[in-house]
Amino acid sequence: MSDVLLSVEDLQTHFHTEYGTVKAVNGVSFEVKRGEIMGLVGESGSGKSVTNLSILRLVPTPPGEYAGGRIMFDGQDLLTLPEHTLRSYRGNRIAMIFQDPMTSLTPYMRVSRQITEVLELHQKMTRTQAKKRAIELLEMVGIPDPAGRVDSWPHEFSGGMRQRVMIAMALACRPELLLADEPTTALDVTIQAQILELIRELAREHGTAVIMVTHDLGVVAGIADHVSVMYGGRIVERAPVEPLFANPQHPYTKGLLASVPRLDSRGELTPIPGSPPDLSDLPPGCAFAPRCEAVMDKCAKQPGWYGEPTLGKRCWLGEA
Amino acid sequence: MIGSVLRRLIGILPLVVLLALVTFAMLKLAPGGPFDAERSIPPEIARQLEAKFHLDEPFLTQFWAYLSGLADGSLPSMKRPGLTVGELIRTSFPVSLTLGLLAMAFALLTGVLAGIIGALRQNTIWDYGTMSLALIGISVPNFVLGPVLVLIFALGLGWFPPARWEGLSTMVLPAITLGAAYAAYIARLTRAGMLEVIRSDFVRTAHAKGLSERQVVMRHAMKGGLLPVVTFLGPAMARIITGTVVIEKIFQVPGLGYYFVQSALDRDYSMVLGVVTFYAAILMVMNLLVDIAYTYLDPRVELT
Amino acid sequence: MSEVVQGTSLWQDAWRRWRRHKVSVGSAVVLTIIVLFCAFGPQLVSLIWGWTYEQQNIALGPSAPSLSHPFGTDVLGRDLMVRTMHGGRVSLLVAFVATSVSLVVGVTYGAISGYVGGRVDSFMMRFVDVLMSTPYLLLVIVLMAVIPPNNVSFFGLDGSFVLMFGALGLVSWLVLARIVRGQVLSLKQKEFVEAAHAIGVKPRTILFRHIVPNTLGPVIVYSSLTIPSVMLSEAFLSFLGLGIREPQASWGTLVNDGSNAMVVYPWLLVFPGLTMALTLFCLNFLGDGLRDALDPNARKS
Amino acid sequence: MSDDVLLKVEGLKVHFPVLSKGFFARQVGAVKAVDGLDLEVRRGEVVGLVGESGCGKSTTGRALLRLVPLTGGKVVFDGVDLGELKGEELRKMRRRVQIIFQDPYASLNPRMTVGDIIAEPLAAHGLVKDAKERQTRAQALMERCGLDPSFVRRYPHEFSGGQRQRIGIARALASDPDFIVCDEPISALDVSIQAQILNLLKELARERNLSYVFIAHDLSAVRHISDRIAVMYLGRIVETGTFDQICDDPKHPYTQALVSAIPVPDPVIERRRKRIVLQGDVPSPLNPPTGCTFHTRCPVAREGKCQSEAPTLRTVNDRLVSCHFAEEIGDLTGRSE
Repeated sequence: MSDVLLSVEDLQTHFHTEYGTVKAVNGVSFEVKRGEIMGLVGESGSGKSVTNLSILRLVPTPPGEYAGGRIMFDGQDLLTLPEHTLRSYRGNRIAMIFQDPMTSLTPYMRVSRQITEVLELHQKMTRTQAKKRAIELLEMVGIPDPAGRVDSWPHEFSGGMRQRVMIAMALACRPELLLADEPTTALDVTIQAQILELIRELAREHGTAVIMVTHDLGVVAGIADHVSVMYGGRIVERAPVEPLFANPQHPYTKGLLASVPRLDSRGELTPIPGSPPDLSDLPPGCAFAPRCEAVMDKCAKQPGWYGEPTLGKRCWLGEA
Repeated sequence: MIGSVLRRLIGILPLVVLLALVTFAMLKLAPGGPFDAERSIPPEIARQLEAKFHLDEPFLTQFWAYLSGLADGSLPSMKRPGLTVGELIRTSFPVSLTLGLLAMAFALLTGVLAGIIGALRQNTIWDYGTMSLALIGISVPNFVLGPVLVLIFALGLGWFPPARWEGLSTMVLPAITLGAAYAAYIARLTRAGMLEVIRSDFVRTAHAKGLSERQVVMRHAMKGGLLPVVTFLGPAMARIITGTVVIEKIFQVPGLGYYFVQSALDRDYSMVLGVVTFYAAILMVMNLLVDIAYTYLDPRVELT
Repeated sequence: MSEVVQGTSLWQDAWRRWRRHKVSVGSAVVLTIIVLFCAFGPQLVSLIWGWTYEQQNIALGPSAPSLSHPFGTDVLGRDLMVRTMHGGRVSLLVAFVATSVSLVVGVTYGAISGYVGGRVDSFMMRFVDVLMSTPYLLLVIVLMAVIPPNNVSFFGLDGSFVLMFGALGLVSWLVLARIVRGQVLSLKQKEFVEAAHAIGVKPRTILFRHIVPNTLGPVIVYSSLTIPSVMLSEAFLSFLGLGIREPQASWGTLVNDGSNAMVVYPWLLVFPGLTMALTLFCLNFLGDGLRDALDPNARKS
Repeated sequence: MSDDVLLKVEGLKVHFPVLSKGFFARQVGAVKAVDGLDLEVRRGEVVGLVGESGCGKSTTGRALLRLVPLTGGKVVFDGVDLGELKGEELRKMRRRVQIIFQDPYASLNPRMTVGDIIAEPLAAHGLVKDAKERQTRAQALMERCGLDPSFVRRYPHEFSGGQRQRIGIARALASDPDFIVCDEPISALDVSIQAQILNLLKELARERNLSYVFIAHDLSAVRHISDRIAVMYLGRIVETGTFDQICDDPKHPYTQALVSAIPVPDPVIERRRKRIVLQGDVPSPLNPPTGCTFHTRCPVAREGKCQSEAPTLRTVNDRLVSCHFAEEIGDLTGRSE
């Protein structure tokens, strides 16, 4: 259980736009072990989704550019892998599910075909074998009457059902790593509960490692083993889930936890002042400094990583 | 599905009759009649002619006589003795249809190809090249392009005959001339449509599955990218039909469009009415076919 | 109170974006030159050489381009450059007026359909659908063929002009009506329009302050693309001998004459044809640039 | 908060007709967005209205201002039946009733300056005749809502999402209303900005003795601002009560499921919690189920009464619940307390 499946080292993903270079991911490092669920938390524009997309090299280039770093997956650097080898990983050893199940399925293709094409591609199944397996997969993700519904069009399913189809498609080849990009943000809470339950169960059952990208601290608390908090294109804090919530170290994590409304308490909310940073115009130092209550002179310089790789923060506080 | 098609087909009939009525009313309301110009006709013969073509009867009776004549094609021409509308359409429409279909095939083939190249190689020399060509294609009117093509390829290089309609080699220049603008338009539509689809979430999903670029485009992107082109086919049919009028004039092709303009100028009421009605019917059926194609391409759309 | 900061409106934003679109700006310059060439050229030519567009010189006949006749002369010995300028005036005028007609009809129709909504909208849009699926240009051909232009006159303009304005304007409003209707329909549901209702703004003010200004972008873009298409239709009718009549000329009639004589006197086709193609080219590029500048999708959110 | 009722809604219905396609459109059905809703808001009270997408909560908010036509029922504001008002009367009434929208991008006219947007209610109701004076008032409102007043001539696209929402709030305050409908005002904002807006709204309510109906899909956000919470399902209220009653001791099976589904940012609690995972999806409001609209997904629905008879809101343990068996079902998560 302790061997590292994925290790991202100093990843830099930039976008070249007419307003300047946007450093969406600006030196991100983390590790994911086999069978582990890692929560990647951050607000919109913190770079969490781009980090996720970068792992499978799905960021369109141009305008995107992988400006540096390594993504080691099972001993291979995914960033330097030739395109056709990378394709044999995609959907096979590493699968992905996306935020909006309404737009993430091809509307012009039957559900059966969208599932069977992965199986035919990576598992070299025949069409009939693949179809049989597709029905099993739909059953596994809890779609009622899978044999009768396998040939439906995506628009004939509800949002929650489509997300189940996405999950069935992603798990078709029993991937070692599942990248989930805000898979429940577009869904209602009662449906979100269904989907989270499903991902949790299936990941445990198959021993799949999961990177769960989300902005919802509640979702992370319920599902993750380990959490990385992102701000302004960098990971600012990393810890196992319980210490992170019980004893947050970085001022941003602290601020976020104090500002999020929660069902089980009615205390006053303490908002973080100001607004998230403009990624095309980041300050040279700590990106959170302009909003930080504990800001010091040192913060004008970029802080280094303080602590162990899997438990620590990027902050000057407590450094000296 | 079959029920909807039948309903639509039945719905076409009143529209065609309505259009015929409008055309007929327009012809009747315009000052001057079909035989005014020929002063030499003695009043007696003029009366006979008028009786033959029901010109002396009340408006609706007249219209009914024309309509029933059109239905079985027996309506006689006013200016070409011995010729009926049915015969004219039978002999000349296949020519126009061939020309139109060839032009459309040319437009779709080159347009879709150029559009896809432009979209997949966005902001490269390929993209700029094809799109500049497309803009030129839209900007050069076909009655300028036609003579220029004739000057170069027929009179200059001698590859094709300059005019007439006698075999495949004579069809090349007219079809290209007619199709060029549509090819250009289709190229732009395809490019825009493909670009939009390529950026969509489901194409990203397809890439995440490990499909190759070609598989992603052919299986997942193509259908959606071509939908705007299919939508354009309806109006394009209408304009290709009117477009043949000019091409037939330039290349002296004995098609229906050519006779239509002649009949309009000659005030040959029965011919004008016949051709307009016929074209309207053809066009509406074509539009129905386009709509059917659309429901096939996009399962979310139902035929209404 | 501190210094008030001036904001940048969306129009200023669009203007800045358009100016970066070099080809579009270039097209605007070329178009201006063509318009000036057509508008003031004839006077200039008559000052320098004394030619007018209808002045014949049968003795000279068709002559190749020369210093005194830069575009050459036609079979009747008329100076082709003045005729091209004159044809341009006619073509541009027809295109401009017919587009204005289509603008008025299309915007009004589309706005009513979208604003009233419900069954009225559904009926009005079905009507547009039906018209779109008819070969209406055939009807225009019939119309132009059967109405003697002499019977129509409008502020001393030739009857064929007036017919042309009306006929072309009345067939090119359909797409515009659809666009405006779509815009109005989506604006009506935008929260800022709901907010205006909620604030208690008067309906008329809502229409003119909140809805109309926000439809202008697409309307401008589309009309800039209607101008070349109307111009083509005019030329198409004139080419068939149904539009502008002698001794008046438009680019369509000049090209028609030219194509009849192109084997022997190619300049008769080349000069008017090129001028027209160049104009259409610039208009299309201008429209493209405007679309890029005004398209809300291209805007950074 | 006082006891006098500012807004009273009785049996509110809002149905949207569905037209057939074709030349002569016929009505072929109706989306029953709101279908028999009762609600009371007292002066100075904040009522949270919670439900999942498609339950009709936003339509309810709009119906309270009569921004959508009412199909049935009554909306009585300060003794005046809004359903009876027409034209100018209705327009004048809107000075006292305002709304703040969800989408900070779509709710501001992109072609007007911020000053003009905020000052528009002042002009519309003739409250301030002088244009210069209106701009000064707009600047004061901007300042109160946490915006730099020197940006009064800027345009909405030059602001961030949170700032735009502040502009929307300033506009709603301009005509000095008594009652504001807040239609998911924080759900489109960044997590770290939500608390700022929530606190601002809370302060303003206290400071100006405002009443809100605060619409949200997120029960935890509502809890922080509301005095009372109403839970909606398929066009009806299924339960209303104080925040403690709803969040800590819900009675209706739907409320219980909703509360149990909301994640809490605390892994220790999360691991211990038992969830009620509802099966299936929300039925279409085009064709809602007979009887109790929740019976198709209800874990404790019983044959007979639940399918045939629609429950009404009735008092159970000091709160209103619309469930036939509210007293019997108890706590479905099986907590011992």
